[in-house]
Amino acid sequence: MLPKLLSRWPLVRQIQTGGDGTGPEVMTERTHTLGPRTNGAQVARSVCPYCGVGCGQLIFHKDNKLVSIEGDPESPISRGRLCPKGADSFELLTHPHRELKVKYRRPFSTDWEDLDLEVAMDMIADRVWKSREKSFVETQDGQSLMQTKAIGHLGGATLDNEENYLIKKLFTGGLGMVCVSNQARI
Amino acid sequence: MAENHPVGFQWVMEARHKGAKVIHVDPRYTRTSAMADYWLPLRAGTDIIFLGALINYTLTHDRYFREYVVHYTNAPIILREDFRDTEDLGGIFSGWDKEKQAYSPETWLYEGAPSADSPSGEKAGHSQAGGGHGKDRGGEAGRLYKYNDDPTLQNPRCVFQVLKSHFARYTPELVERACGIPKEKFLQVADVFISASGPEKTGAICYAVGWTQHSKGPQIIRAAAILQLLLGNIGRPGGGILALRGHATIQGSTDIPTLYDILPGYLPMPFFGSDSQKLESYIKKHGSETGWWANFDRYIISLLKAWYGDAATQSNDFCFNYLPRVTGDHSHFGYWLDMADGKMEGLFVMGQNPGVGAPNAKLQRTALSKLKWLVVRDFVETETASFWKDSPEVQRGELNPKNIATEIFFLPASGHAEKDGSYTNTQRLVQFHEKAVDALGDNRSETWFVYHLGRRLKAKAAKEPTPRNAALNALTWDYNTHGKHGEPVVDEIDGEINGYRVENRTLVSGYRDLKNNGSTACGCWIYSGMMPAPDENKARKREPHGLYGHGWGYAWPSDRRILYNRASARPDGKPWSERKKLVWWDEEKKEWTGHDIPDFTKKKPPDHKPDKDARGDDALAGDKPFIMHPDGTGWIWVPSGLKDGPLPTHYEPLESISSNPLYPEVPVNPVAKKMERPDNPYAFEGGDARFPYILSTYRLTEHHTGGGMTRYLSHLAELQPELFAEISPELAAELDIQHGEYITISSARSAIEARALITARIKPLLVEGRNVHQVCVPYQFGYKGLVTGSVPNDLLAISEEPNVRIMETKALVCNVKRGRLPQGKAGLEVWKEEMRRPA
Amino acid sequence: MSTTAFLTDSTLCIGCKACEVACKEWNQISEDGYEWSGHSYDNTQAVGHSTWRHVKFVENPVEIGLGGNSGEQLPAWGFSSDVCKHCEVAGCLEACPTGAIVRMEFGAVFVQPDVCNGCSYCVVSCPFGVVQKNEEDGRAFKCTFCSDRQKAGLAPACAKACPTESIKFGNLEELRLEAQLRVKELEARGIHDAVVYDPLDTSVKGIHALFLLRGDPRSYNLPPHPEVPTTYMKKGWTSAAIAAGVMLGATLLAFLGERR
Amino acid sequence: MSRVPLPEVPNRLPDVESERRLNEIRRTAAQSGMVTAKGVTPVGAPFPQASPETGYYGVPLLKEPQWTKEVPLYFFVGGAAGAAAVIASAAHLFTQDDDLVHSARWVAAAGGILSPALLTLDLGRPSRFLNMLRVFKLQSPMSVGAWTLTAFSSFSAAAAFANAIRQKLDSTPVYVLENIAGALATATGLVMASYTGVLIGATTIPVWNNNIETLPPHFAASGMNSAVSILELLGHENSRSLNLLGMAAAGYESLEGLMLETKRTRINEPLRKGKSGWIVRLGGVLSGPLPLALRIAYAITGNKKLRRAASWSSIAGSLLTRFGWVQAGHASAKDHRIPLELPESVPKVGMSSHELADMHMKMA
Repeated sequence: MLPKLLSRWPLVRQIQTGGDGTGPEVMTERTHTLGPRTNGAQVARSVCPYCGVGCGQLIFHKDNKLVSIEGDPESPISRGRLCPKGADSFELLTHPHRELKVKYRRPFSTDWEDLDLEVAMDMIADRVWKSREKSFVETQDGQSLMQTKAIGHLGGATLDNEENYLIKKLFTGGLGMVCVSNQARI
Repeated sequence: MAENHPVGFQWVMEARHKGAKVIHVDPRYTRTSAMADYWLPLRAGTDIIFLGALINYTLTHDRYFREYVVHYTNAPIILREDFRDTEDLGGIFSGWDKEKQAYSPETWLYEGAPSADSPSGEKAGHSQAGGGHGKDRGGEAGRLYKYNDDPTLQNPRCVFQVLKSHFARYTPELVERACGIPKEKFLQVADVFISASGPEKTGAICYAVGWTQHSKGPQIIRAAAILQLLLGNIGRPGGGILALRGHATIQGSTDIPTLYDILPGYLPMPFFGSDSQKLESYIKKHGSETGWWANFDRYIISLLKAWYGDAATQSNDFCFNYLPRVTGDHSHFGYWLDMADGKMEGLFVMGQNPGVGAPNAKLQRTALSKLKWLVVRDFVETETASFWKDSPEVQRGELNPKNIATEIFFLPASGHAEKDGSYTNTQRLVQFHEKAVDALGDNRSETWFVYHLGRRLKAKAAKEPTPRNAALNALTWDYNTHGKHGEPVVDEIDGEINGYRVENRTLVSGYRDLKNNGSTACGCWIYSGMMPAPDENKARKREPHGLYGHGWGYAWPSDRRILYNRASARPDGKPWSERKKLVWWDEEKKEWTGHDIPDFTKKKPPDHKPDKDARGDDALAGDKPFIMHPDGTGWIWVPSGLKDGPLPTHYEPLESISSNPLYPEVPVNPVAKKMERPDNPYAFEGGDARFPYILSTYRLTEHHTGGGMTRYLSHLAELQPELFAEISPELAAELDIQHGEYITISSARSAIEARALITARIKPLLVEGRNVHQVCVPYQFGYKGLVTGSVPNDLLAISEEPNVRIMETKALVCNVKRGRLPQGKAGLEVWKEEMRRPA
Repeated sequence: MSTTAFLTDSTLCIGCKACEVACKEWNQISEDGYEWSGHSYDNTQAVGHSTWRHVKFVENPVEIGLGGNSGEQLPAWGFSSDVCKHCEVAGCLEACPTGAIVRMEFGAVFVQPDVCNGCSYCVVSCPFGVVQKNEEDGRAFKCTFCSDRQKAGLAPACAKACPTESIKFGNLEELRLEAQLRVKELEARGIHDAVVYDPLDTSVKGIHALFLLRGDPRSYNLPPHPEVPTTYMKKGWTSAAIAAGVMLGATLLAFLGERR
Repeated sequence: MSRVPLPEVPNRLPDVESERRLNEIRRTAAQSGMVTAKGVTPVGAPFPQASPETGYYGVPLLKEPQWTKEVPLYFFVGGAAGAAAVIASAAHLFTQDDDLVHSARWVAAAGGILSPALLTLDLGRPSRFLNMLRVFKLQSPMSVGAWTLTAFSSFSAAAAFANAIRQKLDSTPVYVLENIAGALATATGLVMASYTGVLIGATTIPVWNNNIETLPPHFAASGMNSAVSILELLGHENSRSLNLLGMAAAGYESLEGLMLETKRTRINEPLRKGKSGWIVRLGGVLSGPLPLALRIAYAITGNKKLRRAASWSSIAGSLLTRFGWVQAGHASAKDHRIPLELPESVPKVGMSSHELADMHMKMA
């Protein structure tokens, strides 16, 4: 018992090994078994969401939680490297200022209030429907117009291709919205 | 490039290591300059003079790649006799309609190319309503496959000779006078760049999108394209012009656009007018008889089938009339000004922050208060979402929440690790990002949002089967959902984008499979082939091999990594050189082969000569690599499609400290739109004494666009924690400004404050015999986030370049003085005081 | 396991700070405060307990026509990413009284956070001003050389992220050689002001984070003659022994005089 | 609002005269990297510099010591306690002054208990002090010190304890125990009094390591000075030996002070200039010439007030000395010019971030 206890005292190990107090004799269990926290994590292949270079990212996750985001060494574009923004992607997704709840601002109100997501979706659909009904023009000078100019859309160029596809399809192809624009100009 | 695309810059570093020379031209000495062999500062907005001088140097010193130019470009083609150059008309091309303030492109056509007839009289690509996207269909204004040429390049009316005379005045002396670059420095660099040409060598031009943000932006890029064509640097390895785009899928956002004037795959939206009433006339107007765009009908009909499903039949023009018609400028700025005038009711803003990131941000924010409702979807509560609460306008009493009727919904959005989806990078490479974890709280993807919104709206439409709801009722919207939140299955959307056979819903293997009879459906023809089988989404592929990374993602079209790569081989099909071989004709197999997928019909031999009445791709000869153009050539001259001229010409920025050194009578691009109005005023042209300095904005490595994705992140915010303005020691001395103190910068729109970062990296330039100072401000700050600052975009004006309606952000004018900008109303007074000074 | 090292090549550094951020992300270190320094683009100032990689920005005279890769003058804007040097003879390692600081099998000087007691003796023992105590936490922190990653055979986060391979990670002796070759290569390209910073001739006996710079390392806050404080110890203990002896003698003498 | 282009250069733009001036400024700027034209403030350049002349924007290379106030206090307490242990043994050996022995043992023991407490306060919690005993590192003065302190605390406590028992029960074993413990406390006490000089000397702080040879005797003398004074104030004002020892210590401190005043090196600047300079100087006067003079005066006149004044002065001086040296360490760490071996003086260039911050405070 006592020898065992004593052997946990680095000083004893130091005397036994003759070490100078900077080597394995003074390392703790934690240090001996140190390893990256990505050990045992699952990996998703991803792409950096910042600029247009399209660097490969590996997203390490465990139990539905993000663990770390790193460059993907296999990417022929980025070869595993990331810029400061790309390197900060983990913080982008996990920082405390990220909003997680719907916020609603009533007309003339001075503050936000909470709103249920499904209720918000219904309300937005109602607003779209009403504005469209009011403003939709089917024909002009006897020619087909099928257009509403009362509703606009401005999209960021970080939305996925599939997202853009649905936006264009629904807004332009379905609703007849023409005021549809994007950061992408050229 | 090192500043904003550090990881992309590794390839420049590698090229430098292998002996390439890196030239950096920028008003500021940036992190890129620090890596370059040569750095040339220039007066912001004089890019065309610089490039024009390079073109002139190439031509006058016979340094162009003659064989390439003669065979692959339209340099030998002879122009019409009635064409007049800016050099003849003092700054405008022939065809100028003073009343309409627009050009008729008729005289720009090739000699012998009949003008396309159009019932509306409007030339496609020159529509006033059009935003100019997808112009490389090209040539709709005329039948450009008919032309006369002179392979000796001697004919005085051939493109080559016209080009030569057009740029003859773009001399090193002019560069020195107007750009502020000493003549000998220019000549030194010109020689280095122009040497990167010929069979053994190539040179590339990389630009960030700021280059396009000028009142003649696309013409700047055109000038670069002309230079590269002259040097034989297009379609060849190590050549080309690379746009370094600023967003993860800004390329994808024009391919599958959320833009008002195009449909997916660069198909134009129907513009209101007689030739867009019927599908047939629309196809005739926008299609082309020769070249790849002869397939235009297949693509639009397949798109209509993808959207309107069974409702789209031959007999109803495939529901062509369900598509809304474009009646004017519905671009961001176009409709935003309508919004400011109270003409709009609702707005969706998804993942963009115009309250900081767009020019005249003050107007951008204020206009939002005129809306009935606003939906903002983002990671954080952006300045756009909170304009009514804590914007400078609220602080200055210009807006009062109690008077703002706008109903606002802020919906938190999912991040890239929380959803499946694909981005298209700046090289057209589509890459899939897999979902790693479920989104937290109310966070949802845009696919979720749009799909479920669409479901609700379709339910409403189903109850009211009126004509106006026909499109909504017909819209195919049967995506399966999965997961905790009921997210639509993204691979199903990709399948629709890829295209399928209608009868059995089997996926097509590429756009060559698409038909014009309604038997195929395809959401975006250029992406067709990305998902040839349900379990084979090539955007997901991660098995790179070869020099060009094939097997990693999917580069549209057809996984070609270098466009127009037929030009990498000589006219006879052999590589220009062993060193620069990419794609070549295999004599034994009788097909094109190489390191990349040939951007050319595989079995079309190099000596193919088209029949007289051949149409489509067959009509292009075997030595015409630029297959998207009806004449198959690289366009040094743009006969159709640009609204401000067939050749680039120098005009001063809309706000400039100087008059146009070339054309005193035409100071600025005559076709550019200033959108001048009381809330978007300008300084006087030709030098406004109130605003004696050039203002240029830029991005920092440490921040991303408007800052919504960086100013809230501690590890990035600490790296650039405050707004600053870079000024030269000379300007600081002149204005008695101390390093680090606050200065007030004002323009005709607004005033902001910033810390003075005095640095020798900003050099006053000697322009027209006087010192010109440039004030450079990163535009990425706002009033929300961990680090805040004035909104530099408040200083900028909304303006529209004529072709793509892009704004001018890199060259404006401003004033600078010591001291802070007072908070609240007093700040407004300071700006008004600045404006009252004698001009 | 062989001794690993960094070679931070300033001539390849674009000052993007990816290393700084990648380090903070991997090691989950807090920010440094949001102070704008006005020292070019450097707002984090120095390595410390919450910054383990730090990019320095040095501005030199600018001339139109000359980019930073020109050999004609010092680059108008030089960048260098600083980090713990993991000295061959490390002051902090010697000084640590608790055995919290250890030498890992691959040569890294590692502060065991579960042992460190915050005595901050290492702080005044580092000739490069690297290690620092986090006053809130009460323990000393510095670059771990990503020991957790290295144990699993992974490269440190900064070296992995570096877009331009300015931060090279590898075997110490190989990198020493590579640094010399790189200087020769730069010479051949007309750049004659490149130097390798590796104080082999001082008591530090060389470092495991080599730097290749252009110009005088002092511009980048690198000391010309860093010394390990243990070098002063011999003098100190000798003098202490004499002092103790004199003190003992004097006391005895004083009381001896009082003896009755 | 547009109008015809102006035919001439608008007058707000620089005229010929200012052109000339600007070109002049530009030339100077190019040559020296700084602008010195008239009207340019602050003196020197408009922006901070990183160069072989200025270092890296004046950002200190070394980190400042991060010890709390308890550490210099410990230097004082430990030094005094160590010296007291020496006095106890000497007095025990050579005199019959049991009271003095008793007091000295207790002063040593009290110091031996107070010292780890002070260090614990600096570290935050007791377990952190125990970590010091995980290893023994000869190459670390702090480790040597920690072990010495532990030993000293035990021995001095044992000696005091034995001494206390002996007062009640004078038995041989107790006597032997006190003597052995006392001897060991003396041995470790000698180290206690002098090792702190090595502790701060064997660091990278220039003003410390540059004085490593004189610091141990300086601190030992200072410890003796305060131990003597404490004992005197505890009532042992008749001991001639103590006064002699006090005179010797004060004498040495006077010499030390003289040496510091005359060795006017750049590295030693913090010992003469600024806050630390004042503390060191005051400490020097209070522990050197002043008590020396008072003690001599006492020896001549026999006026106990003088001796008491000398005691107080020595204690204050000894305390200030420790604080002064630590403070000097801070100032020395901030001086980037020494470790970078920069030229002694250059024109002030730009503003430090401190000055910038001040300016903005004023402007805000």
